[in-house]
Amino acid sequence: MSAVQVTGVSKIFNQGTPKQVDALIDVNLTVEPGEFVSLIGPSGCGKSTLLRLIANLLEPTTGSVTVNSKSASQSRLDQDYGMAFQQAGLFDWRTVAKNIELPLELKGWDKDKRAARAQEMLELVKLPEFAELYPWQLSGGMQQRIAIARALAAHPPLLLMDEPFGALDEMTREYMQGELLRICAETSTTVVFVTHSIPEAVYLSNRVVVMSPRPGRITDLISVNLGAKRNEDTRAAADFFTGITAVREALRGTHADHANAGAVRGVEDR
Amino acid sequence: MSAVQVTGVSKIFNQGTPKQVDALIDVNLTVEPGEFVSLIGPSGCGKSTLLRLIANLLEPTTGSVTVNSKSASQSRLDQDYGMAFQQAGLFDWRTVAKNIELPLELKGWDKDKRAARAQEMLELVKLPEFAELYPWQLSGGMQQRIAIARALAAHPPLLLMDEPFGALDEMTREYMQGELLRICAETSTTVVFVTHSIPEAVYLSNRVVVMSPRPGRITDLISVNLGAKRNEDTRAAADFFTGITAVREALRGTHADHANAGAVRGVEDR
Amino acid sequence: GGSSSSTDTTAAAAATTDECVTPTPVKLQLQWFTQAQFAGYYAALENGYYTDMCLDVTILEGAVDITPQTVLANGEADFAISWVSKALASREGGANIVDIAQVFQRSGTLQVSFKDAGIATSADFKGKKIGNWGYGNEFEIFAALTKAGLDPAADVTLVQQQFDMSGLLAGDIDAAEAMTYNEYAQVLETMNPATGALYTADDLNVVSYEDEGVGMLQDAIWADGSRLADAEYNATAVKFVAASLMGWAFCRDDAQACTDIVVGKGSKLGATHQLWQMNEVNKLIWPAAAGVGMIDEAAWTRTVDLSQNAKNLEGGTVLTEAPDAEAYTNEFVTAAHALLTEKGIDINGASFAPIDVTLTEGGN
Amino acid sequence: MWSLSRIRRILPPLVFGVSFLLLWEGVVKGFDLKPYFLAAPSKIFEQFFKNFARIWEASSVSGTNALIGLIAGTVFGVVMSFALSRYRFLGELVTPLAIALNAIPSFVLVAVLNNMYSITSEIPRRIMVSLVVYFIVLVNVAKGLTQVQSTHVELMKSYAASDFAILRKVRVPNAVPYLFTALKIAAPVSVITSFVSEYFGGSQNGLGSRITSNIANSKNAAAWAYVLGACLLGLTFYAVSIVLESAASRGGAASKTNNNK
Amino acid sequence: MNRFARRAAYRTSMFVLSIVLVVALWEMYKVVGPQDGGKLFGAGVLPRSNDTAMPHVWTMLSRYGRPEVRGSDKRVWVVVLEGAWFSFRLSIVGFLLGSSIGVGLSILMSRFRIVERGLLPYLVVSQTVPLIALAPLVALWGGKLSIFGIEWPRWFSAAVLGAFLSFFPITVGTLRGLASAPAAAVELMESYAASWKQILLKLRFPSAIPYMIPAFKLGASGSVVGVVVAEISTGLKGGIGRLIIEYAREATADPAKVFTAVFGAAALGLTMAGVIAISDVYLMRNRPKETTS
Ligand SMILES: Nc1ncnc2c1ncn2[C@@H]1O[C@H](COP(=O)(O)OP(=O)(O)OP(=O)(O)O)[C@@H](O)[C@H]1O
Ligand SMILES: Nc1ncnc2c1ncn2[C@@H]1O[C@H](COP(=O)(O)OP(=O)(O)OP(=O)(O)O)[C@@H](O)[C@H]1O
Ligand SMILES: [Mg+2]
Ligand SMILES: [Mg+2]
Repeated sequence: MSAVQVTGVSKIFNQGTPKQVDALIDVNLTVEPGEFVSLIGPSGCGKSTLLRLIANLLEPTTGSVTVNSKSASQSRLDQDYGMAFQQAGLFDWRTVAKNIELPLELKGWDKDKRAARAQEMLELVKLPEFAELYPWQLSGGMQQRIAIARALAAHPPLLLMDEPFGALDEMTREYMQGELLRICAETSTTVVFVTHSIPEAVYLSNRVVVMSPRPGRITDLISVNLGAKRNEDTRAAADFFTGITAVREALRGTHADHANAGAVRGVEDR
Repeated sequence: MSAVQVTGVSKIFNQGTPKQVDALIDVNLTVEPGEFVSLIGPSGCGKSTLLRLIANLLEPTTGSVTVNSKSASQSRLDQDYGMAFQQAGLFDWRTVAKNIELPLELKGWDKDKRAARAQEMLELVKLPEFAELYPWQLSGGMQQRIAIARALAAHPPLLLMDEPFGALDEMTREYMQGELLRICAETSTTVVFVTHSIPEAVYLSNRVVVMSPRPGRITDLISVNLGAKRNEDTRAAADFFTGITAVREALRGTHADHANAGAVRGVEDR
Repeated sequence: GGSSSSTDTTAAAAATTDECVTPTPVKLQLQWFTQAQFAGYYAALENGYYTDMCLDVTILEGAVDITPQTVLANGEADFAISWVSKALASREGGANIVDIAQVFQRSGTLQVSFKDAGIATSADFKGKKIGNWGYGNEFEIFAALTKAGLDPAADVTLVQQQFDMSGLLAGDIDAAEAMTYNEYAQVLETMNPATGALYTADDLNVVSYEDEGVGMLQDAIWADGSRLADAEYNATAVKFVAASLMGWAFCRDDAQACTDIVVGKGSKLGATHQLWQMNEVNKLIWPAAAGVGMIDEAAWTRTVDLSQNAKNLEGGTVLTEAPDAEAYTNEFVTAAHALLTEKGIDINGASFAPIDVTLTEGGN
Repeated sequence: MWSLSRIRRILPPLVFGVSFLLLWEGVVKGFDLKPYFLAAPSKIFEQFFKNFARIWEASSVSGTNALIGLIAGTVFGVVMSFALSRYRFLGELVTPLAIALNAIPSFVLVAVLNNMYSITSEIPRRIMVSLVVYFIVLVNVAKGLTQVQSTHVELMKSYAASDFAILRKVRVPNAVPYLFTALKIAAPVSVITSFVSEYFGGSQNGLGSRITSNIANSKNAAAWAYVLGACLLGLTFYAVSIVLESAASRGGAASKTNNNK
Repeated sequence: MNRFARRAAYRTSMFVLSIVLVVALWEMYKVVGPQDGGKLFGAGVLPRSNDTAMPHVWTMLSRYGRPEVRGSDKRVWVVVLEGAWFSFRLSIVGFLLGSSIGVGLSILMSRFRIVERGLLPYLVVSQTVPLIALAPLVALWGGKLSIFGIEWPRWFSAAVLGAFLSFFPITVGTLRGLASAPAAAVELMESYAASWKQILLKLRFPSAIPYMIPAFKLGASGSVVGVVVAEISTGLKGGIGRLIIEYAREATADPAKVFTAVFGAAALGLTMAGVIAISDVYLMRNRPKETTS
C-alpha cells in the first residue's frame, strides 16, 4: 500500500477561456509510506498545484489521487495529513498552544486531551516552555517549528509542506532541516515537500521529483541516499555534492530560456 | 589605496538606555579595489549595520570609516557608491528608465545625458527593450537587475548590496549571481555584499567575512578562489564545495546556541 | 361647505351626559413644541375638561419633520392641529382628513422689517431679501407676492430663516417672517445696541398678511375622514372639540393661568414670552362672531383660492385643484357649541379685551 | 463587445435594482399606499423628468457648493498633511477635534456658521463641505506621506538627497494614490454635506431646501425626485473622481493601489 | 499596563492642548476680527466676531452654570448632561442595531459573491439618500408597525436612523476584514475539513478585527449623528438633538445657550469613540503591535 498515489493527473485552470493554464499534464507519482519526497522546479511548474491536489484542496481535471488507499477527499475529511506553508501561518490571536490545538479542536477533541497533545508536540519541537506566548513573540524559525507541530498534532501519517523554510535564513534553515528529519524519523511520517533549494531537496529527500513548466510535468525522478543518520557532516560529504550536481543537471534542462522567461508579468491580464 | 577601510568601529544603539544593543564591537576591515567581499553570519550579527556604516547611513559610535580615502560622509555626498537592497525598491510610479535615472537626476545631470546612461545600463543588465515599462510589469529577477542598473548608473567605484537576491527563487538567484559577476567584471566595481547563503557567498566572493552576534564582531575571514571565469560548471567543482564546507565550519562556531537563540522577540519592549 | 347633516352628532351630544365608565383614549398631534399657541388644549387637559367628557387625551408634540396631518392620516393620532393650506395639500396627496374646527379665525403671520428698509406693504418686497420659515409655512408670502404681481423666483431673494430672528437682526435679510405671537416678540425682546434698550414697535415695519388680504386659515382641528362614518369616533370628535373650545375659553378669560399651565408642561420659552404669546393667540381667536371654531366660508374660500393660485419658487401651487366639499364640516362645532351653551360658556367672546404684556429681555 | 465576465459583473446589481424598484412599486400599488405616505417609483421618475430643469438648477447650486468645498478642503487637507508628516504631534492634536466635529450633525454646525457669516451667504455651506473633506484628505494623504518604504528613504539618503528631494521624489508620489482614495470617499460625501447644509436655513435654491419643502408640502414624489437628483449628483462626483484617478495615474500608481486593495 | 496609562495620559493632554488652542484662536479672533464680518478679495470670508455670532468662551461656559430658564432651578449643565445621556443610550441601541445589520450583511456578502455584487452598489447609493428625506418616513413607522406584538416605540425610530448611518462603514469594514484572512490560512482550515461556519468563527472573524475596529469607530460616530438628527427632525423629547433645536430658537437673545448643547453633542461623539477605543485596546491586547515603516 502506497502513502500517495497520483495517477494520470492533469490540472487545467480556466479551461476553455483565453486565460487557460495547463498547470499539470499527465502526472504520475507514487510515494511509499515513510518516504521523504521533494518536488523541485522553476516557478510556475505546478509544484504547489500538485501538493494541493494531493491535499484535495483542488480537484484534478483528469486522473485520480489516492492517499492511504482512500480517495483524496476522504482522507482530507479524516485529517489523514498535516500541512505547512512558506509562511508559518500561525493565528496571531491564539497562543502557541492554542495554535497547535486548532486541528484537534476541529476534530472535536475535548479540552484536556487537546492540551496534553499540544504539550507533547511542543516537546517534540523542543519548545515546551513557550506554550502560553503568542506567535509574534517568537522568531521566524520557532514559528515554523510551531507550524510543524500543528501539522503533526493529529498524528497524521502524511505531511505536506509547501516551501516551509523558504522564509528562513540559511543558517536557521539548515537547523530546521535537521529538526524536520529528526521529527519525521521519530514519528515515521511520510513527507511530500516542495522547495526551491537544491541542497535542501538533496539533504532531506529519499527521492527528488524534478518538474518543468509550460505545461507542468515531471521530467526526472532522482534517488538520493545520504543514509538515515544525516547530520552536519553529511553536508560536507561527497555524496551530498554529487546529489546536488545531479539535481542541478536535471533542472538545467527545464531552465534553458531563463534569462527573460516569464518576464513581463501581468501582460495577459492588462 | 584601499576601497573601503573600517578601523576600530563600534556601533551601539540606544546607548545608556535599557534598550542598548551592541550591534558591532571593534570591527576592522579593509576591502581592496576591485575586490568582491561578502558578509555572512546569523541574523542580528550586524551585517546590515556594517554596510550602513560604510554607506554613511549610520555614524559609528567609535572608530572611523573611509571610502576611497575619503571620509564616509564625503563619499556619500560624492555618490562614490551605489546601493541595492533585498527588496528591489524600485519606484512604482517611475518607468524602468526613470528609475535608473534617479541618482543621476539628484546629481543634476541633464536630460539627454541621463537618458543615454539609462539606456547604457539597461544594455548592461540585458534589458534594453524594457525602458518604458513600469517596474510592477517585470518579474522579480528583472526588477532586481534594474535595481543593480540603478546602483551602477553613476558609475560608482563601489557597490554595496544587502541581501539583494534574498527574495528570488534559487534558480533565478543562481542566474543573477552570474550576471552580477559579469557586470562587476565589465565595470571593475568593488563590491561589499551581505548574504545569508553560503553557496552564494562562496560563488561570488574573493573573501568571505564571517560574523557572529552578541556583540556583533568579525570572527573569520575566508579567502575563496574560484578563478575569474566562474560559470555553471564551477558550482559542480570541488573547490566550490571545499569553500562551502570551510564557511560552514566557520559559521558553526557562531551558531552554537542556535536552537532557541534570539528566540523570544519583542520581549524587551513590552 | 360640507354640512351634510347627520343624526349621529345629536346622538353623540346626548351621550355625553351618560356615566363615564372607561374614558375613550384620544391622541392629539400638535404642529410644534409645547407653547402657548396650543394653550387651549393644555388647559382643557389640566382643568379636566377632557376627563369630564370621558376622554383620556394624550398630547403629542410636533417637530421639524413631523407633519401632523400625515400622522393623523396614518392613524397614529385621532386629531391633529394643522394649518389649512398645508393640510389640504396632504388631502390632495391622498390623506383623508377633515377640518372639524377652525380655532384660529385670523392669520397671525407678519413680515417684519426695520423701518429703514422701507417695506410698508408687500409690494415693497421687490428686490429684497425675504425671509421665510420654509416647511410649508411660507404660502402667505407667495400669495402676497402673487397679489403684488411679483415672481417669487425672480423678483425677490427668498431665504430660509433659522430658528431665531438673528438673520433680521444681523441685517442678512430685509424682512423676516414672524408670527405675531412668537418671533415678533423675539425681536422686541432683543436689546437694540444703538439705544441700549429693547427694540420697540416703532423701530419696525410690519406687513400683516391678514391685513393685506392674503391671510390664510391657520390652526384648525383636523379629524380622520375615514373614521367619521364611525358613530363612536363621531361622538368622540364632538366631545373633543367641545372640551378643547372650553379650554380656549378659559385661556381667553385667564391668560396668566393658561401661561402657567404651558410653562408647567415644560416649554423652554420664557414666561413673559409665553404670556405675550397667549395674549396674541387670544387675539387670533376672539372675538368669534359665529362662535369659536366655526369655519367661515369666505375665509375658507379665500384660503383655497390662494392655495390654488399663488405660485411658489418652483412655479407650482399648493393645490392643483379645489378640495372636495368633504374637506371641512361645521357640524361638529355646531354640536359642540350646543354643549357649551348648555354649560353656560360664552362661545363668542364679544367682550374680549386683550391684556397688556410688557416684554423683558430674552423673554424670561 | 459584452464579454461574459462583464455581464456577470453588471447583471446582479441590475437584477437587484430592478427587482427592488418593482417590489417598491408593487407594495405601493398593492397596499394602496397614498402618495403623501410613500410615493411609487413610477411617480418619482415621472416627477423627475417633469421637473428636470428645476432639479438640474438646484443640483448645480448644491453641486457648485460641493465642488468649491471639495477643492478647498482638498487643498487645505493636502497642505496640512505636509505639516503633519513633518511634525507628528500635530496629528495627535487634530484627531480628537476631528472626532468631536464628526459627532455634530453638519447642519447644526452650519447653523452656527450662518450666524458667523450671513444667512444669505453660501460660504457657511462651503466651509462645512471643506471641513468634512479636509479631514478625509488629511488622514489619507498624511498616511501616504509617512508610510513610505524605508528602502526608498535609505536609497535617497545614499544619494545624499535633501529632505526636500525625498519629499518630492518619494513621499509625494507615494501619497498620490492615497489622495485619490481620499477623493473617492470625499466626492460623494461633499455632495451630501452640501445639500444637508441647506436644512436649517439660507438661500432656498439648492437640492436640500427643495427636498424639505416638498416633503413639508406632502409632495413626496417631487421630494424623492430631488433625492434621486441628489443621488445622481453624488454618483457623478464619484465617477469623476475615478476618472481623474485613472487619468492621473495612467502609469504605475494605479495598478499598485489595485494590487494593494 | 503602565504603557497604556502613559499613552492615555499623553492622549488626554494632547486633547486638552488642542482644546486650549481652539479656545485661544477663537478668543484671539474675537479681538482682531471685524465685528460685522469682512470681505477679503471681494468675498465675505471673514466671520463676524460680535458676541451674537461668536460668544466669548467664558460666556458659554458660565451658561452651563446658570438655570435653563428663569425661575427654574435646573442648571443648563444638568439638562445637557441628561440630554446627552438620553441620546447616548439611543446611540448605543442604534449602534448595536447598525452593527448587527452591518456584520450580518457582510457575512452574507462574503458567503455569496452574487449578493455582494448585487447589493454593495446600492448600499453605497443608500448613503447618498439624505437622512432628512428618510426621517419623516421612519418617524411614521413609529406606532404604525409592531414586531411580534411589540409596539415600535417613538424613540426606536431615532435609534433606527442612528443604525442607518452606522451600518454602512461597519458593513464595508467587516467585509474587507473577512476577506483579509490570508489564502494560506483558509487553505489550512480547509485541509482540516473545517466547515464554512468554523472558518468564519475561528479564522475570518479574528482576522477581521483590525479592520472592524476603525469601521466601528466610524459607525459609532455615525449613530450619534443619526440619533441627533432624528431627535431634531422627529422632535423626540429628552435628547441632545431636541435641546439643540430648542436652544437654537433662543439664539437671538441667548446665543451662548445653543453652544452648550452643541458641545454636548460633540462630547457625546467623543464618548462613543472612547468606548470603542477601550474595546480596541482589549481586543488587540494579544496582537502584535503595529509596525509602521
Ligand atoms: N487558482 C489558479 N487559477 C489559475 N491559474 C493558477 C491557479 N493556481 C495556479 N495557477 C497557475 O498554474 C501554474 C502552476 O502554479 P503553481 O502555483 O502550482 O506553481 P509553483 O510551481 O508552485 O510555483 P512557485 O514556485 O512560484 O510557487 C502557474 O502558471 C499558475 O499561474
Ligand atoms: N536602528 C536601530 N535601533 C536599535 N537597534 C538596532 C537598529 N538597527 C539594528 N539594530 C540592532 O542591531 C543588531 C544588528 O542588526 P543588523 O540589522 O545589522 O543585523 P543583520 O546581521 O543585518 O541581521 P539580518 O540578517 O536579520 O538582516 C540587531 O540586534 C538589531 O536589533
Ligand atoms: Mg508554489
Ligand atoms: Mg540585515
